Amino acid sequence: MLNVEDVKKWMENFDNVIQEQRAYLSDLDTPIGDGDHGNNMARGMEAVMAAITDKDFADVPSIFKTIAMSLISKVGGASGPLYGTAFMEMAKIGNGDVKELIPAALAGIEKRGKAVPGEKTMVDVWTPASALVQKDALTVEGIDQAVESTKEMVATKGRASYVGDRSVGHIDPGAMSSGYLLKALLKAEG
Amino acid sequence: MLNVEDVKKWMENFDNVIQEQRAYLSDLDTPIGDGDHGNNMARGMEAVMAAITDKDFADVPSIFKTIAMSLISKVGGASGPLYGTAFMEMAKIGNGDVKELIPAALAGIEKRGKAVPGEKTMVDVWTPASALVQKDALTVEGIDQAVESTKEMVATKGRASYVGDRSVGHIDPGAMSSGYLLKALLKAEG
Amino acid sequence: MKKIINDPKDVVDEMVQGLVRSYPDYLKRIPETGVVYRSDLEKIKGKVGIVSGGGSGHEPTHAGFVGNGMLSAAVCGEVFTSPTPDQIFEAIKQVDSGAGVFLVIKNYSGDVMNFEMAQDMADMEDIKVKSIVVDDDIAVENSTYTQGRRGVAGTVFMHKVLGAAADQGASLDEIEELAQKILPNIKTIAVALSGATVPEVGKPGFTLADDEIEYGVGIHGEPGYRREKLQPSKALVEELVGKLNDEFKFEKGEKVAVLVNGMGATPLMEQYVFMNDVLNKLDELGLNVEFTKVGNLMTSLEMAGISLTIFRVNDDLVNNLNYATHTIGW
Amino acid sequence: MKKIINDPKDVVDEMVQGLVRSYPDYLKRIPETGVVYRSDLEKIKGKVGIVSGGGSGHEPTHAGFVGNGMLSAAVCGEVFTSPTPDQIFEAIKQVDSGAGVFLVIKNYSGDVMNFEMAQDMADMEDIKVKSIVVDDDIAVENSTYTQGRRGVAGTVFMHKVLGAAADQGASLDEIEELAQKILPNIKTIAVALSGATVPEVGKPGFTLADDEIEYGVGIHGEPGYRREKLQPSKALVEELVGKLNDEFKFEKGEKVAVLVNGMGATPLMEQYVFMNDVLNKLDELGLNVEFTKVGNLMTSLEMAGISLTIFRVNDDLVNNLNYATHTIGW
Ligand SMILES: Nc1ncnc2c1ncn2[C@@H]1O[C@H](COP(=O)(O)OP(=O)(O)O)[C@@H](O)[C@H]1O
Ligand SMILES: Nc1ncnc2c1ncn2[C@@H]1O[C@H](COP(=O)(O)OP(=O)(O)O)[C@@H](O)[C@H]1O
Ligand SMILES: [Mg+2]
Ligand SMILES: [Mg+2]
Ligand SMILES: [Mg+2]
Ligand SMILES: [Mg+2]
Repeated sequence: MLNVEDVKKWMENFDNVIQEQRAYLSDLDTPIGDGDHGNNMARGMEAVMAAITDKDFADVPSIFKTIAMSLISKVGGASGPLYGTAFMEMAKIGNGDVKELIPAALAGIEKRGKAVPGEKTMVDVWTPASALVQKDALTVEGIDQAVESTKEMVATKGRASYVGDRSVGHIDPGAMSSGYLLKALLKAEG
Repeated sequence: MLNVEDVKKWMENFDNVIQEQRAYLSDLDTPIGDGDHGNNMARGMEAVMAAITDKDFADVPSIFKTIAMSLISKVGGASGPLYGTAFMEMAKIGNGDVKELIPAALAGIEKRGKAVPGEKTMVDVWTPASALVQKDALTVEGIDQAVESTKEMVATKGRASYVGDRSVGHIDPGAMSSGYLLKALLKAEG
Repeated sequence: MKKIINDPKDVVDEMVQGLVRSYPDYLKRIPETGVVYRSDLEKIKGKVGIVSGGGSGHEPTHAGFVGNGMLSAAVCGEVFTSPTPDQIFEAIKQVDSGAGVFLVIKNYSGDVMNFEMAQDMADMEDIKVKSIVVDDDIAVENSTYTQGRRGVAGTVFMHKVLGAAADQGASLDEIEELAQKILPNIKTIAVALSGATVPEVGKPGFTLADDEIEYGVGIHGEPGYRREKLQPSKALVEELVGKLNDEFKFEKGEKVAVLVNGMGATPLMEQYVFMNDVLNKLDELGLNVEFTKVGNLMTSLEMAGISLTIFRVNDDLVNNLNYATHTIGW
Repeated sequence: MKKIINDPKDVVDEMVQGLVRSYPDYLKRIPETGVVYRSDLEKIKGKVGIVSGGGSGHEPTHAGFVGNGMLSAAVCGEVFTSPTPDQIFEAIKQVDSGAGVFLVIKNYSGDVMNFEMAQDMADMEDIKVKSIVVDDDIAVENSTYTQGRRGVAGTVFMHKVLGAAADQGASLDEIEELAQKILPNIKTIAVALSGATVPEVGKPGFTLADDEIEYGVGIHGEPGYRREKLQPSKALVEELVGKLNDEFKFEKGEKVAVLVNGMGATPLMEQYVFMNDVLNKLDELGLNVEFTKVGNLMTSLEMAGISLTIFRVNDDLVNNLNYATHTIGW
């Protein structure tokens, strides 16, 4: 059961990795996208941190809503609406139970992006994560494996779909950042 | 005393060198100009050859006039009006006496370009050439020396003036092509 | 990276600022946003507003097409990054005067999702909004299982035709119908001679050898369908018109409009030479070219290259293309 | 050399052909020449014709400024090479309708001599011709012993002001007087990020290191006054506005028009960022900026870089700058 402090820690952890891996995420986005995923996420997380640090929140839904709005209004591109919708759907759950939160986030991403598993997007991380979390089996290894699995897929959604077969051999940047987000959650849960 | 055939031979000789040295003339024009002198002269001489080859001319002035018009209408840039005016003024002499022709050409170039000796232009070749020809002393060596003398001058006319002191150390391209023209004349005279 | 900028982070903000300060008679900015709208907005009272936008780096698209007879507002995102829904929503609110707002969206997942979210926001405030997703780039295979084709330079024709219709009083439904009608008749294909560098990225999205070109690239450095040695203009035209004709399957006597678009670093000289070859080829195909436009309209930062758009038209559409326009970019 | 062309020898001919075929409503060509004139020449019957021209490679200059309120005809020479007197003379004859013709010449020995010869030809046929030699580039020391300063982007302001005056019926003498009056009040300075390649030459006129810029270059790759490491836009503005102010010695409250001109390969994005910094700097100097223009107007093939023109104006001149114009390039 996450509380407001846990969510703050989660975001802090995530922000740290994003700022650290900013160039790497953009590099992942270069051969199969437009090279901006690291910048997009860094810009968004800066806004998130500005909006939540030293601020009081009544409950988990209200901090999720603030995070969602920051991402929606600062990231742009494909990842902005996807992550924004994910947090917006998590806010709607009304509590901090990750067994409900992760499936809600996944549903939001699916609704917004209309991708299904196997299309080499962040959905390929959220789908197994959502299954694992039900069995209390979400681990760093499980997440890494899901991220890694995108490497051999052919992209059919997002910018990476334009390179077609040539997308094979490259990890999807949004899958990587989603992996970071889920690992940041594990770390926040302790 | 040049006749029409001599003038044709003169132009043939000149055209040969120009086509051969086209790239070199443009190279001379690159550090201190705009790199087109070889192209300009090659384009002009192609037109001259097309206009005089296998054509009959009543006298020396009429072939000079045709040469002048070809150069004026095909070369453009600075060298077009200068060479064009030189041949136009030679046409006005009314005969083929080089002792009158060369000073007339020089006068035309001076009138058109308003340069005086020492400004690192073709005038620095035509001026000594005009003096030498009076003494029947125009030689390849004399011409080469005049061309070479432009190397140490600071340009104050034409595009080369924009590089100022940095023009020192480079031979003036128009001086070089004028040298070719005068040497082509010597060769035509036998 | 060799660019005339200050901090790469500020480039869009400073660009929009420079733009509206240079053309106060044409453009106003909603403070603290990337939204730019017509200074003379009162002139479209009661008419449908046309809004477009997308990532920056394609200038004069989109802000340069804001003005009488084209767009009512444009939303400038970060470089090559879709603008956010809240900003798009601001633009919608700014230009709606009751008749509704029509959105022209280029087909990229980011743009589609952000504009969709903005449309949801407008729905909640009872502003009538409709939209079209432009997908004119034939370099990409079209398939219902993928993202589909990208929106590129042909989008400018969409702006022009819809802007003219809106100015002449067309209703939101009529504009939607018109947009859907012309969409399949606008097709584009590009060739790149060099890549482009996003300021915040600092290195080019792709690189080509000194004698290499790439057919079919997108406007954000998306890879194309083939690399080969540099060809003369006439050979490029054979390839590009050939590809377009494979799609259109033109018959003699059909009417078309043609846009030759410079990608950013390609001089107008080359664009005119290329257009000359295009017109020769279209003559050969027996087409009637009714409208022609050449210039840097949908650029990709400092990419060198060209795109060719053909638009199958009728006389009404030609009138729309020739409709009087007051913008800085058309 | 990576260019979209066919045979380098044909590049100007094919460019002019592509241009007039793209814009038949604006432009006509005198067959077999580089002369392009207004399609609607009958509209200037009885008015002074304005003719400009020079080497090609500066597009949209000069042909792009042919049309109502600017030039009556333009003469396109070979790339970076003055056109020939016979072609200039053809242009003069084409646009003269009795009121005479005014020539706008950029100060290069070639241009000056060829236009002068054309003027002599016109004199012999009793066509009244007057002219101005534009020398706005302050990078070059001005001295009566040298060629003097080059004519660069400020020439476009000359076209605009004189074109507006001619359209309003000014006489040849009045236009000459106006030209001489504004000439000393138009000044330009440039900075290059890369060189340009003349098609027939095949290699760049100069090269700069990846992190190097050159202040004061001309529009044909003429060298400038200093090379240094790439600077942020704000620092470029300090240098260039500083140089211009050294010449103008502005006092607070003076009125100016400003042109930020892209040299060919520099995206509009950078030009707007630069303009934003220019306007900040001019505000600091207390100047009143009455007119602003940004874009690729006087290019140098695919050179990357920018030039900044400041024009000291009064209200009448601002009216001329805002005068309605119908050209493809303004
Ligand atoms: N339709 C979609 N559904 C799910 N994820 C998507 C979709 N489109 C893109 N993505 C994700 O977004 C990531 C790219 O994000 P980003 O680079 O920030 O945006 P953009 O593609 O607009 O530049 C991809 O790696 C992918 O994981
Ligand atoms: N005012 C002048 N008087 C005499 N010669 C000149 C003058 N200006 C230029 N020249 C000559 O012209 C040459 C350059 O010719 P060219 O390169 O064909 O023309 P452009 O300078 O227009 O490119 C110079 O090398 C110089 O000899
Ligand atoms: Mg991306
Ligand atoms: Mg030269
Ligand atoms: Mg992006
Ligand atoms: Mg030249």
